[in-house]
Amino acid sequence: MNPTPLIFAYDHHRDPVQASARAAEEGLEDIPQTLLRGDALHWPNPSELEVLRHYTRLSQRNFSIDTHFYPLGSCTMKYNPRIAHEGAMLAGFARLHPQTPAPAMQGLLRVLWELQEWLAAITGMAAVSLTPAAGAQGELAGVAMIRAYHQARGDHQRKRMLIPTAAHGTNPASARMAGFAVVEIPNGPDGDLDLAALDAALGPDTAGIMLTNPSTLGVFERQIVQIAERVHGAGGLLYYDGANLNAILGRVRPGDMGFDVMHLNLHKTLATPHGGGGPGAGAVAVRERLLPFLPQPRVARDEHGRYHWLDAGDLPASIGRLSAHAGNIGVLLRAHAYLRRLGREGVERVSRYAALNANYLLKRLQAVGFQAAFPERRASHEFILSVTDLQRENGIRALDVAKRLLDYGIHAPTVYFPQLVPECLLIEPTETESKATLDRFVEVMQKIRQEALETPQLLREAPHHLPVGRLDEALAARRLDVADRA
Amino acid sequence: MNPTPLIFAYDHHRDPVQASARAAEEGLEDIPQTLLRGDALHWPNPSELEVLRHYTRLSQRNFSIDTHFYPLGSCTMKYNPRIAHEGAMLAGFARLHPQTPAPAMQGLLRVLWELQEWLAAITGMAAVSLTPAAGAQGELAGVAMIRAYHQARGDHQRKRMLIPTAAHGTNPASARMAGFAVVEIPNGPDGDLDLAALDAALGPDTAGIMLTNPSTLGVFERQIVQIAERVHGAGGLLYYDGANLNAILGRVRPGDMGFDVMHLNLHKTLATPHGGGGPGAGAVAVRERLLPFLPQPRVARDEHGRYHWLDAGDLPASIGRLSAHAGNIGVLLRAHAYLRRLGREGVERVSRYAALNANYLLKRLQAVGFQAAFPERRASHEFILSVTDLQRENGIRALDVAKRLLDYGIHAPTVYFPQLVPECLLIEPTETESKATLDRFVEVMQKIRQEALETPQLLREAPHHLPVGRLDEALAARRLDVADRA
Amino acid sequence: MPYIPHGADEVAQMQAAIGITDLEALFDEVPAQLEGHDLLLPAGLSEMALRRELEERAAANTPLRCFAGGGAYAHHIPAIVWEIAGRGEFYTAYTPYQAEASQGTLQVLYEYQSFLTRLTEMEVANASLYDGASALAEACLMALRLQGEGKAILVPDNLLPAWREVLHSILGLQEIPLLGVPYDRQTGRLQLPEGENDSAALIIPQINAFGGLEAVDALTDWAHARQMLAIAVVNPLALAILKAPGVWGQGGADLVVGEGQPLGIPLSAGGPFFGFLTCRKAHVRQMPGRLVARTVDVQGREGFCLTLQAREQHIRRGKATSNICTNQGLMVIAATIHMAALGGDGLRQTAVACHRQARRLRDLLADVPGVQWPFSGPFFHEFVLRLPLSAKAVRDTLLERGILAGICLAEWGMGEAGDLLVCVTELASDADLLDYRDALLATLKDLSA
Amino acid sequence: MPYIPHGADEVAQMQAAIGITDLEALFDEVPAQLEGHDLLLPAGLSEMALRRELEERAAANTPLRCFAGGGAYAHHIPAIVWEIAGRGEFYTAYTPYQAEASQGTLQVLYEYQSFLTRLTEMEVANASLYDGASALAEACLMALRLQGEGKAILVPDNLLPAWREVLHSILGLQEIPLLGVPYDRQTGRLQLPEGENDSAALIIPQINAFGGLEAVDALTDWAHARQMLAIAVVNPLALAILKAPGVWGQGGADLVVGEGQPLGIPLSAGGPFFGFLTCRKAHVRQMPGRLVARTVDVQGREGFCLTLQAREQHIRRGKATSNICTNQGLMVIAATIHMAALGGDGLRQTAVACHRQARRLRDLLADVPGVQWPFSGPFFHEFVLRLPLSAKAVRDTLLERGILAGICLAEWGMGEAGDLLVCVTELASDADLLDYRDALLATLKDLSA
Ligand SMILES: Cc1ncc(COP(=O)(O)O)c(C=O)c1O
Ligand SMILES: Cc1ncc(COP(=O)(O)O)c(C=O)c1O
Repeated sequence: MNPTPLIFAYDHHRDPVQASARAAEEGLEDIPQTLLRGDALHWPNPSELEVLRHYTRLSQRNFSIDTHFYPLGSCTMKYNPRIAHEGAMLAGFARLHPQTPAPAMQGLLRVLWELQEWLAAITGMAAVSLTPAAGAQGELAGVAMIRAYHQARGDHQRKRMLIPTAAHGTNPASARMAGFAVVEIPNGPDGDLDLAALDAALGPDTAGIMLTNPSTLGVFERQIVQIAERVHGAGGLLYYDGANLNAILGRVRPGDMGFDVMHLNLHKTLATPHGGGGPGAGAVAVRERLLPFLPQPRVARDEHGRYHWLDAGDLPASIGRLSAHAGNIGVLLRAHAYLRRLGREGVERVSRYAALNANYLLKRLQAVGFQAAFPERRASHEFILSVTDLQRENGIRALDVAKRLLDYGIHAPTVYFPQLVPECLLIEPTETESKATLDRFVEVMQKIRQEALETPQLLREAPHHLPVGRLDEALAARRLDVADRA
Repeated sequence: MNPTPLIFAYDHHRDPVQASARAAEEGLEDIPQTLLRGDALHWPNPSELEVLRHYTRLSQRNFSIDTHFYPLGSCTMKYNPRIAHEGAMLAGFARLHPQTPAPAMQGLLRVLWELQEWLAAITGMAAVSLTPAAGAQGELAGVAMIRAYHQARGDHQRKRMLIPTAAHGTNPASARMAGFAVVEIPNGPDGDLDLAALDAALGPDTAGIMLTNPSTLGVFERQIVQIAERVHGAGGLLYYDGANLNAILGRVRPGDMGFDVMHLNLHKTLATPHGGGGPGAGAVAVRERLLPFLPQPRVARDEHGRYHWLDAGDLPASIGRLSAHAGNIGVLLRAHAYLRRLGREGVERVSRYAALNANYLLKRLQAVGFQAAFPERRASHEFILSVTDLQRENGIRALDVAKRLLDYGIHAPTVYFPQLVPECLLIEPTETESKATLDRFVEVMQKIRQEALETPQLLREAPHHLPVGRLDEALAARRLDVADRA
Repeated sequence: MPYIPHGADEVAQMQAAIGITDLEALFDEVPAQLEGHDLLLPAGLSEMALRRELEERAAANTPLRCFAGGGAYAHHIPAIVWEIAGRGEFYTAYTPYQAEASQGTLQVLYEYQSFLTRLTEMEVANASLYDGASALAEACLMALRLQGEGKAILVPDNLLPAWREVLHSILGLQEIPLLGVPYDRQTGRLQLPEGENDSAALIIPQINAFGGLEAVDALTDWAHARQMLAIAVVNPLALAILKAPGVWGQGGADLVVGEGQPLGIPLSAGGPFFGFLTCRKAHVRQMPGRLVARTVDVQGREGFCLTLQAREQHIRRGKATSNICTNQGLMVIAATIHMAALGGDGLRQTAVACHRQARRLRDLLADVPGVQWPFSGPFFHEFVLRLPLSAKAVRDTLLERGILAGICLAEWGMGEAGDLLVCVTELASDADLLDYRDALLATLKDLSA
Repeated sequence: MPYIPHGADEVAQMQAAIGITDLEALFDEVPAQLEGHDLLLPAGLSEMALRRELEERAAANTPLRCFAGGGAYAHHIPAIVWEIAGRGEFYTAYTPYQAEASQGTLQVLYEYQSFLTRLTEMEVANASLYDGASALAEACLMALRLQGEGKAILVPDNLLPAWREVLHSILGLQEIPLLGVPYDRQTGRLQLPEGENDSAALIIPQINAFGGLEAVDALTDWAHARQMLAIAVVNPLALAILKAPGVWGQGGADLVVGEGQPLGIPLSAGGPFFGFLTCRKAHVRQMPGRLVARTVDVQGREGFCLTLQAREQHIRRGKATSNICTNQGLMVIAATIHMAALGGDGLRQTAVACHRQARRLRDLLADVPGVQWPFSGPFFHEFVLRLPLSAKAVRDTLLERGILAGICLAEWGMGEAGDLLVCVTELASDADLLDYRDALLATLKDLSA
């Protein structure tokens, strides 16, 4: 009953004077007229209450971890501890200018240094750079380091990056952005990589391979040791996409699996918030041989226990700088707080309970009739259902199931990823959800399954109980109304 | 579709051991067994995410200033500036123990001292005590001071407190709590006090009179100077209930109207939040002659500009202490921040725009057919409509209009207060609402009026679009389920 | 214009609708002589300048490690508590008179009532009073309504002095007799008054002003044997480990009050806190303050609303059970979230940690020469230390070392000049305890030199 | 178990449902030799201990009055901005792929896009990139897609050095030629390259690394005359008073990028910030990053959704316009609230206040002996001061007086040893400016003594 207008509706025209007319009286007369804004800015002038009310009400139109179960596969929507937010917003951190000399920011540098150390311990790698702003930037940094490594050895022909067909879109996009050609490697019917196809692809032009393990198919790649041997044997390096690290956190270290370089999504595994699309942090970790190439800046500790930045001067072989400063520090602070809170025991527990929740949910959903994509396999921290049976029966698609879930106050799982499993739902409950929440999810899914068979229209037209119904995305792209014009 | 269970539903039984069995192992063996809890506490053990999600979702089931227009008469639901919350929650304030010696809390004491000074300036009074926790406690302090004053003069027979029939319930309740008998004085048809009735009531047993001006009828008491003369002439004192101070803030000072003592509702006039029922702050201000009786503690400044508390030792004639510490300091900090932000000009503006909004709304609502209780009078910061016409027509009551407003996303005005106006709605928009919001309110009221005439059942069964429909209050009192038992 | 949204055109349109040309006309009913006084306020500040000033004022309060208690306790408050309590939907709502638009606040209050009845093992809890001390005054008035007016209240001499003052201020207005109950100088615990006594009620503080534990069973039975009501005054955190007043003695306490601050409320120099009051269902009609009940809506869906409002001033006016209207709602919301966030286990662990650290400090201080314990007997997380020098001098010196060492009993008009009331909570780490000991040692040495 | 809710019975039930008796069985597909390494992490902390540690670490960073800029600016952020942006519903939502359950985030992003297009006078804004510098790299890649690969980008030597480094890191991977454009040593402003040039685009920084204002109209026209695209790099706050890039020269800039931090984002030692990118509608299909569009639902109600997703990696994979996935969503939400809270008037007033205070400081410093201004010409809120001593020595000494005096150009490999880049924002009061002057005077005296 209360559509929310745009913020531009709130304009009390407090100050109708033309902007340019005021330049002199405001003390801008030292700036040449030609460099000044001519027209007034077409902006609203809402009152503080109007702003607060408008955005508070908009916030209520979101699903979020804090309000809803959010089993979005591949995204690790776990609880984001509030103490971490409180810590990161402390004035002592939040008001630090990036150009503050190191002696005046020892508190922060210590946090960052510890985080580097801890991430190295978790990944089984030699060293870490915290600067990438998200997973995809971590990937870019990682493959750039692979490139730099080969080039440093004069191995200039290694231009091809192997990537499983099931991989996340950022993997090929990052590889391309780093100047590589992409070779896709298929997976076998059990979800593991097709080793024959791998062998066929490997050669003197192989720069490396990008994998995540557990893979995006929700199962652990059992042949990882063999894959590593073969890729290394062919002179390539192994990149680990850390998106699924939650499945093995504190238990299996990518370094031990044979990976040479990886990123972590701190906004997944280390419980920093997603913020409606970011910011994330995509710290990269490497084995010894890639250490010289890590992006800068990094933090070092000297023999007196004082911390300082390492930058271009200290790191001559570095792939360089990926953003103007040292990365998403506020996110790093939150990740540090999370690790500090959990400690060693807590970190080890994460993967155990993430796996428990996923396997429990998988078993129960199978019991109520849903089809698993890999029924013979253990689920990792997530698993895939395919609703091709509903599609055959009644034309119900994964999207319809997803939209109907929203009606029951549950965020939809990831749909249509990985693209190679038809009509798939990728479900990741995370370790921070309770059995009661999982049971309710099963109950709702069972109800939806029944609706799909008996009243399919209900699903096709879902959602029914949200502020808007299903949106016309085709019209959106055609009209392309992407900004409200003054 | 998502009823919210009670928090008690979240129990993961982490620790089933009987509490008493653990005393020794926990280090409680120095406490005799007979003094220890026998049974385990029947409490939930939810996870942090469950707690956060539960209460976040509950919060969304509220109307509030931050989300809805809230024209609740007599309550001054104005914008509560967020900067004041931020300030009050600063560790330097929030972590102060009340027994901190004054030299270690000069920052706070300065704030409190300034607030005392500013409230004296605003009210036109000689001195202020900030300690009362809310309006009603301010009233109690005020009438207690009137009592102390008469007693100090040996004037022991003054046992009767005059109070207009239209007054807020706390006025007679406070007078009774302070040991006075209450004499009700009626208002005339124009809303002003019935002077003849006043004269008849005045006598040697008159302790004083409690008034608010503008009165609870939403109009300014024009005879206030005469009333003050007569009450003072009879040896009584005048108490000003500050609930309506917003109407005259920065313009008319109660001290100048002849009042001897008053409270301010900082949670109304000075924009501190209501918090779903408190905390408030009911600072009291007095003329010179009541100064010795002010409740303690108060803050004083010495000649070196250092601040200290005045307590029982310093204030021998004080009516004493009303709570264990110095009142609702966190609320006082917020009020101080508000005054500091507005400053003199801003404070003067408040009443002007509060009156503008109220009179505009009154005129527009009259234009769409609603009946004003005092059509010949200016509205103060609020005004009364009476829907007896709708009642006669279709049996629609003020309550039905109120409930239907909720359906349109507008909080209901105060209904059935003051009790003497039948089927009344007491409407107070406050100065922080925009013309657009008032116009929407008029539009909705007009629609509801039409519904009342055409589809009255819609109103009688309202609300329709909230998490619950009209609640059975009779059943609530009969069953009296006021606690969920373990 | 801070916080006022009106643009010039809008004001003009609104004036036209009213039929005026100047805002001053809106005040034409106000006698002219009442207006136009100079308002002695400073000029307004931008939010930016205000924030800076607030931070400067906050920084002008010395940060101290807190070993003071006396009715206000430094505890850890989980980050989620004020994160949620500060949400606009709770923070800026009014008292939930419009139930359907206030189900959030109402359900929280109902949960709060449920928590408090479980904690105290009583049947009804109201939705808060101003603070512990004023809640005790209300409980006394309630006891008098139940027992008949004119009777006296027995007030322990080892009740916190500020609380005794509040009783005198509030009950004194109705000339209610307050009779002191002495305490034993060896133990600090109450001595049962001898002989006849037809007072209305006995107040039983658990813990008392010295942190000591009273023989609550015997005191309750003593009161009941004399047809008095037993009014328990309790620390809600302590009830995680101490016997609930509902089961004190044979019949249990009749009324239970206390200061809610230990349940998630910042110290904030003494307020806002909140007072709680629980009782038996039989007495509910004499209860002051708001009550929330569970009920159903027209469709039979569960919901919550205020109930028994006829006890309250807005209905009953002069005959209400109290004058209270605005209470401490938001504090209760925070306390409810706090209780949930700690959970039963966490609450108990916190209470245990407080007591354990208090015992540790006591043990450490045993090494400090000249220090004594004036009172024997069990205590909870707070105890009196008798110093060989003025406690005030010692406390003030320790401030310079960043420690608030406790409360000087002499400033309360109790005990001896050397008596310091020391409280330890879970916030104090082992290192803090050692620092306290070392600082005390050094200070005693300096001051006696 | 922090943050894991499972009770022992529940675990047992879940194991039974799975058909296992030990959680270890869940990992039976993992080769045994990969497990069981010792995890070198410290033990966990309670939230209480963590808060204390966080506060200690924060306090170990010296509070300084900030006169440093160089792409990161200290501004007042209204209290409501992070109050709202920090609400769980925004803070803990994912990218709004499920549009119907994300209308809050989506509408905010749409409003953000609208604000940015109005500010820059362009037609399309994406929903953020990582930061200003990486956004510039993306803009260059976009320009190359539009102009044909193999061409060069003209990169001003007076662009912030970190930004130049980022261009080299990112564009270097595809071996894209970057050609420097020199600046005039007298004015610090760009010198137009002479002769032929078939580069893809010219980057035009307004303001440049010295705080100076460029002749943007001429630069834009120069680029267009040579069939190059003009890529504007702007400070969004400055655009409240400076000419919008959409109207630079005859045709306006083609791509506009910048660092969004001045719009309500805490400095936070350099991040998270966000990069913005706006362009003309004609070029939208080459744009990297997310885009939100207004559309309607099945009932014709207005709503918002992501659009043109086929440009993005999750659809187009290796052929996407960028690899970006997670962007800086929450920063954009905060920036939108910030822009709304300031409003058009407030944004302008802030920009004016920054510049006014910067001029004041410059005027005050004119009194300081030995101080010079190496660059003539107009500037916005930031300027270079040439000191008679090492700027580094002066800056480090001023730290002890609680002042971050600026950025040493020498540390950037620019300018001379005495050059200090000084920025003044609205946060600096007149008293702060005097303190700066006095502290500088004293320091120069001390250091030359
Ligand atoms: C498997 C996988 N890889 C990479 C990414 C990219 O990470 P980011 O979004 O942090 O750039 C994601 C994110 O969804 C992912 O799920
Ligand atoms: C006219 C009037 N007087 C007194 C009061 C009591 O104030 P408080 O609720 O702060 O105790 C109110 C509160 O609603 C009121 O409206």
